[in-house]
Amino acid sequence: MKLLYFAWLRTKIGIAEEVLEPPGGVTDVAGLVEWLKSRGPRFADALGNDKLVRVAVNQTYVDGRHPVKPGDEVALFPPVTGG
Amino acid sequence: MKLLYFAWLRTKIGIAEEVLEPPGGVTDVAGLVEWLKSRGPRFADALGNDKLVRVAVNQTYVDGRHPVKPGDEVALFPPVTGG
Amino acid sequence: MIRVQREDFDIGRELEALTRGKTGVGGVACFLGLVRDMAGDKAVGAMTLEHYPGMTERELARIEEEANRRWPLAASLIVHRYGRLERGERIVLVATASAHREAAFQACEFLVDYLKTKAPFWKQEETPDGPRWVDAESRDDEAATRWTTD
Amino acid sequence: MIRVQREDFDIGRELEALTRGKTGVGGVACFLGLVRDMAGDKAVGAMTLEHYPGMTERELARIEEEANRRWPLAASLIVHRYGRLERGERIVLVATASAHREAAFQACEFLVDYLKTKAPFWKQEETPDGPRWVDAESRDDEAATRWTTD
Repeated sequence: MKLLYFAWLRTKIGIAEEVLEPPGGVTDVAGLVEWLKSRGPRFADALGNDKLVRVAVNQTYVDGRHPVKPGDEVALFPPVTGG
Repeated sequence: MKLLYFAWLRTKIGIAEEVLEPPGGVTDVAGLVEWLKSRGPRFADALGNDKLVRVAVNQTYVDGRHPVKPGDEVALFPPVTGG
Repeated sequence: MIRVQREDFDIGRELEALTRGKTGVGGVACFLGLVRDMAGDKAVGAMTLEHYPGMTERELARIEEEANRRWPLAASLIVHRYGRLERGERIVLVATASAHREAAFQACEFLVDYLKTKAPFWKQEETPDGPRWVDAESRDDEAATRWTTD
Repeated sequence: MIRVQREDFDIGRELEALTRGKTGVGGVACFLGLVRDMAGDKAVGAMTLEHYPGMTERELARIEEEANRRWPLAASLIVHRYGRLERGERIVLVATASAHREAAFQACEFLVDYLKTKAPFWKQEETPDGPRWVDAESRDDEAATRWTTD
């Protein structure tokens, strides 16, 4: 699974991109975010406020119930501010 | 008094501009239009439908009750179609 | 700023001049009117725009002032051409600059609606059946009435 | 058409390309977004626009398709820049061409509202206190909800 972090999620976590496989119990987006938060204080801080975390799986916006599986590209980012 | 005609009012009447003094009884825009209609079939035809005649006195839109006096610039034209 | 002219205009240059030095501007809304090739069901070759020199400028300036009273604009511009224009040619540019886009969009629509119902311009189209004065569209009047508050 | 690019764009040329040969177009509505010098009460020197390559293009294309489903557009365009931009620089151009102006204006506002809430771009401003990620404005979300029909 490829994980991408953008904007202040990226600067808080300190990583732009990583490839890893979460434990077998992680089957959806909500589970993935919970697991990521357990990886350390930087993750816990960056992902602490659910309302400020947007998730895209394979470049499409999804909600917490969306499944994640090996090979997915999962991006986590704050609310967008373009335009 | 200077009279100006635009667009199809101009082409129907056959004059773009004329300088004249209407009779003393003509004191407002409605009276002026009535008097103009009496000047011949071209005027009667062009000014026949009140709804399609707009009037500006000294380059400002006015209604039929607006006074007209010697020296005024009075323009008559159809609804505008610019933009 | 308002301008009534026979010559064409360069949109990029116009917008650049409009916002130059005004760094508080976050959004510019603009409208570009072009000569259409179909009016109703008639093919149009070209058109001639007649106007009322003097009153046109006064009306456009009045409309622009009204927009600036209603919305917090950093700058506004109306450029309207007259004379003979081929199809596809630019007729009018309306642009409004503001710190935020909502004001810019609303003011731009207001200006376009009002200039279509108040600015003394008249279009005469060249059709296969000869020249034809364009009829005013009642929906332009309706579009303008939405800005009336009383 | 959509484009995501580092380079600047020329509005006049973009609009000309958009409407070229499309002589049924009567009106083009457009929106130009610029780098503001004030964000809240902080002076901003420049900003860097980060984006999500791949998803950005997908989202913009999806939004553009939706606009074309909702309104009868002859053509539409979104050009969005990324990278470092000085204040006053152009960020985004949105343009919609239609036979009538109402559709062009509505579609343009829709596109701007949606790209501000959906397109994965993030602004980091350079302020006297150091770099600062711009917070999303809740009113952008509110602006986008007016297009939801259910």
